[in-house]
Amino acid sequence: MILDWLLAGALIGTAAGVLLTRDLYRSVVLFIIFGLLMALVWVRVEAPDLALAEAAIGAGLTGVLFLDALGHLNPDKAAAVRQKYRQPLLSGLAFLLALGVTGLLWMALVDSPQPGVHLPEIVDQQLLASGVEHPITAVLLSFRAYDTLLEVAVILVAVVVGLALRFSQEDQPAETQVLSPLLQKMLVWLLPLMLMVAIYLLWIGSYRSGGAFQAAAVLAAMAVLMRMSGTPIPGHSNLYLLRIGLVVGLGLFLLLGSVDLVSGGNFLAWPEGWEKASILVVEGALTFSLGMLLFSLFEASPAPKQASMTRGGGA
Amino acid sequence: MLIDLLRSLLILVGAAFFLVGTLGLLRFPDAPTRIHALTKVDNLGLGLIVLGLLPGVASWPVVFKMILIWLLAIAAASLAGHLVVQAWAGSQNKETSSRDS
Amino acid sequence: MSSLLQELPQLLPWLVILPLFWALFSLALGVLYRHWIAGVFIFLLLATNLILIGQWLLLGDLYYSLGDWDVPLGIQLRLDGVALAMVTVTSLVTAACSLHASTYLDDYPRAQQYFWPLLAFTWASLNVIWLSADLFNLYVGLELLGLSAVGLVALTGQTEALGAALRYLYAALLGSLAYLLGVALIYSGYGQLDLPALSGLLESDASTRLALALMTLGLLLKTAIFPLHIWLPPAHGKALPPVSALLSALVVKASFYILVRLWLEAGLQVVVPSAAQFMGALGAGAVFWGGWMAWRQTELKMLVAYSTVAQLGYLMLIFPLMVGVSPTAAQLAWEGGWLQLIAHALAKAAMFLAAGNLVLAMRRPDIIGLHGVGRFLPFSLLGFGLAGVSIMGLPPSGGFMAKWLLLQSALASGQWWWLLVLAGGSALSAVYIFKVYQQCYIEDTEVDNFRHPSLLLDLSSITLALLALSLGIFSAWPQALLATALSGGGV
Amino acid sequence: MNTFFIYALTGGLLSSLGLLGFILHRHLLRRLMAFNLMGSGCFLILTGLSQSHQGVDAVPQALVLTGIVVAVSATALALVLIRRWYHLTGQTSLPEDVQSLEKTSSKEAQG
Repeated sequence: MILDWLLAGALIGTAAGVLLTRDLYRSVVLFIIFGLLMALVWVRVEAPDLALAEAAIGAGLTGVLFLDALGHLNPDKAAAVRQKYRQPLLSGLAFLLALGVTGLLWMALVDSPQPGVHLPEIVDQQLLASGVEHPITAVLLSFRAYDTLLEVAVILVAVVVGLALRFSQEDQPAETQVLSPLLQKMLVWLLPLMLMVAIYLLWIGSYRSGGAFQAAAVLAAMAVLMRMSGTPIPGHSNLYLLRIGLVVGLGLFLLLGSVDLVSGGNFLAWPEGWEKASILVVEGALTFSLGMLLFSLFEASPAPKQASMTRGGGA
Repeated sequence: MLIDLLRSLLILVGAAFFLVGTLGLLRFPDAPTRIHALTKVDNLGLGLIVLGLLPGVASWPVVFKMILIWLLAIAAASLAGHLVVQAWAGSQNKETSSRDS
Repeated sequence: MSSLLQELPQLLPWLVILPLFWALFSLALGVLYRHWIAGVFIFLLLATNLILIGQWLLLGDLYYSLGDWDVPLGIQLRLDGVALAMVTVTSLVTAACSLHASTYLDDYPRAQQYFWPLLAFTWASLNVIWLSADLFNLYVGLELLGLSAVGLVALTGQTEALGAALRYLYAALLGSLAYLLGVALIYSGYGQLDLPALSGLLESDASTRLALALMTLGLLLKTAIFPLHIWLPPAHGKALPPVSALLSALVVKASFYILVRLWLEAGLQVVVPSAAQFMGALGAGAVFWGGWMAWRQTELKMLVAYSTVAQLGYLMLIFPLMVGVSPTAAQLAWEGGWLQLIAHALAKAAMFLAAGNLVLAMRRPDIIGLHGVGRFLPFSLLGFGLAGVSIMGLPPSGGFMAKWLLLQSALASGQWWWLLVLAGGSALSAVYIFKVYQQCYIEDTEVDNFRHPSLLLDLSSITLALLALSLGIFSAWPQALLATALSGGGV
Repeated sequence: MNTFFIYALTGGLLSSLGLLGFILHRHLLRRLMAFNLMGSGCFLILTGLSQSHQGVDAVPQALVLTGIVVAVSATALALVLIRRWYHLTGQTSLPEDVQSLEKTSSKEAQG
C-alpha cells in the first residue's frame, strides 16, 4: 500500500516537473523518467503487457522522438525562459479549471456504479474458441481485431504524412551519427540478441504477455541503434522497398481477415482450425511492418537547417 | 532458514550499494565522475540483488534469464556511460577552443 | 431481383475494406496508376453502396458482428437509415472531390503522391464511424479521421497550411482525449462499450453525467461548434480546395454524428432539457457569429470556411427540438436536422470546389479579384450560385426543406425563439453570398486575363450543387430513409 | 481503497495536470508532452477504475495498448509538423500565441 502511494506521488511529481521546469531539455528527460515510472505503475496494476509497451513505446520511442526533435529545434535559452507562462489572469483561470476537473473526476470515480456486465468471465469462456491462450492477445487479435486493424492504419497515416512532408521540401536526410568504436563493437553482440528477443516476444505473445507491438518496438529500437551507429540498414535507401515494407503488415492483416469473408463467412473471423496459425502469421507481418513503421516515425522527421547535433569527439 | 537470512542480507547490501551510487551522483562535481560512480556501484548492487533472488526462483531458465538481464544491464550502463562522457568531452573541448580563439 | 439481393453475402465490411485496400495500393504503387486505381475503387464503392441501399430497403436495418463474436465481447457494425444516408453522401461527395482533385493537383506534383492514400484513409475512417456502434471503436475511427485530415491539410507544406494543420491537430487531440475520458468512465461503470446495449442501462448519476459531459465537450471541439471553432476557418480556408470541400462537408460532421447518437439514442434518460437548450444556444451563437465573421472576410475561401461555422449552428438545433417534446415534433426535428446535414454537405462541398476554381482562375485569394468574373467564367460562378441557393435555404433546395422541417418542429413544440435563429441565419448567409456576387458583376477589366479552369473542375462542383437542389425537390425519399432510424425498423 | 483505485485517482490528477499544461504553455513541444501526460492519465483511469470494480480484466488492457500506440503515432505526426513549422518560420509556438506574447512583453516594457 505504502509503495503504491509512494509510486503515485513520484508519478505526479515527475509530471509536475515536466510541466514546471524552465529548461526544455530537463523537461524532456523528466518526461522519459515519467514513462519509466508509468511502466512500473502498469506492473502494479497487474498489466505486464502494458508495462512492456509503455517502457518500449511510451518512454523509449516517444522519448527518442522528443530528444531528436529537441536536438533539431536548438531552443534559444532566452526565449524559452521568459515566455513560459501566459498572462497571470489566464493561468489563474486555467489553474481553477484544472482543480475543478480534478474534483469532478474524483467525485465521479468514487461514485462510479458497479457494472452489470462482467467481461472478464466472458473473455475466459470464449478464450478457447479464440485460438490463443493469452487473454490480451485474444482480445487484440480475435475479439476486437477490428480495433487493431484500424490502429495499424493510424500508424500508417502518421508515417505517410511524415513521408509527405519530408519529401515535399528538398532537404538532406538527417545524419544523427554517433561515431564511436565501442558502440560498433558492442552492436556486433547486441543486435543478434535483440533480434532473438524480438522473435521470442512475438512467439510467447500467444500464451504469455508479449506480442506484435512489443516485438515491433524492439525491432524499431534495433533499427534506431543501427541508424545512430552508422551501420548500413539493408534496403534502407531504396524508397520503393520501404513503401512495400510499410504496406505488407496492414495488407496481410486485411487479406487474412477477408479470407473467411470471401468464403461466405465473417470478416476478421480467422479460418476454422487455423486460428492460431493465422494469428501468428498476422502477428509476424505486423511485427515486421510495425517495426519499420515505428522506425520511419523516427526516420521521417525533416532534417534541420544546420548540421545535426552529435558529432562524436576525436575518437 | 539460513538461506533466507543470507538472501535478505544480500538484497539489503545490494540496496545499500544503490544508495551509495545515488549519493555519488549527487555529490560529485562534473559528469565523468558522476557517471563513474553510477555505473560501477549500481551494477554491483544489481548483481547482489540478483544473487539474492536466485535461490527463490523455481525453474532453471528463469535463472539464466536473470543472469542475462544482469549482464545486459552492465553492458548497457558501460556503453551509455562511455557515450555520455564522449559527448561531454566533445562539448568541453569545443568550449575551450572557442574560449581560446 | 429481390431474391438475388437477399442471398448476396453481407457487404457491410466491404465499405471499410475497399478504401483500406485503395490506400495500400496507391501507397505501394505511388504516382504510377493513381487515376486508374482511384477510378476502380470509387466504382466498386459506389456499386457496394447501391447494393446496400437495395438490401436495406428489403431487409431493414443490417447488423454485422465482426469475427462472429457477439456484442458485449466483439464489435458489431450497424446500418440503419441515417447511417445509410451518411454512407451514400460520403460516396457522392468523395467521388466528386476525387474527380476535382485528379485535375486540380496537376499544379502540385509533390502533393499528388500522398494525396490519394490520405484520401482513401479518410474515406475508410468516415465509413468506420458511420457503421460502428462501439464507443472505443468510434475513438479509434475519430483518431484515424483526425490524423488523415490533418495530413491532408498540411499536404502542400506551405507555412499557412502548416500552422492551420498544427492548430487543427492540437484541437483534435484534446477533443479525442476528452472523449476517451468519457469512454473510460462509462466502461468502468457499465462494463461494456456497445451503444445500443448501453442505451437501456444509462441512469443519471454523477459519473455517467460527467462522462456524457466530457464526451460532449470533446465532440463539440472536434465539430468546431461556436466557442470552440477557432481552429476550423484557417484549416478549411488554407487547404487545397478538394481537401477543404471534404473537410467541411464530411469530416466535421462525423463527430456530430457520434454526438447525436450519444445524446438522442444512448443518453435519452440522462439528458436534461435545460442542457439541450444550452446546446441550442451554442448553435444560435454559431449561426450569428459565423455569419457575421463570414460577412467581414476579405478572402473567398475564408468566407466559405466561416459559412461552415455558421451552418453547423443549425445542426445544433436538433437537441432542443427533440428533448422533452411531443413525438411528432421530435420526428420533424430529426428529419429536418439530418436533411440539413446532408444538404449542407453537398452544397458546401460544391461551394468550396467552385471557390477553388474561382481562386485558381483569378490567381489571388481575395474577393476583390473577382471583378469581371461574371462575364468570363459563367460555369464556375454557376456552381457557386447553385450551392449558395442551398446554403441560403431558398425554396427549391434541400437546405430550404431542412429549415422548413426545423421550423415546423419548432412551432409544433412551441419553442418560437428558434424561428428567429433560422430566419436570422438565412438572412446573414444571403448577405455574405451576395457580397461575393456583388464583386463579380463589377466591370473594370476589359480583357479576359483569367486562367480558365478545365471543364472537369466546374463539372464536379455543379453536379454536387445540383444534387443539393434535387434533395429539396425529391425530398420525400430521403425523409423516408431518415424517418425509420427513430422507429428502428425497415421501410 | 484497493491498489487499482489509488491509481485511478492518480490518473484523474494526471489528466487534469496534463490539461493545465496543455492550456498554459505556449511552446508546442511542452503542449505535446502535456498531451501525453493527459493520455497516460486517461489510460490509468480506464484500467484502474474498471479493475477496481471487477479485478484484472484483459479488455481495458487491450484498449490501453491500442491507445498507447495511437498516442505515439499522433505524437510523431505532431513532431513532424512542429519541425517543419520551425524549419519554415523559426518559431516554436503558434502565431496567435506569439502575438499575445508581444502584448504582455510590451505591457511589461511600459509598466
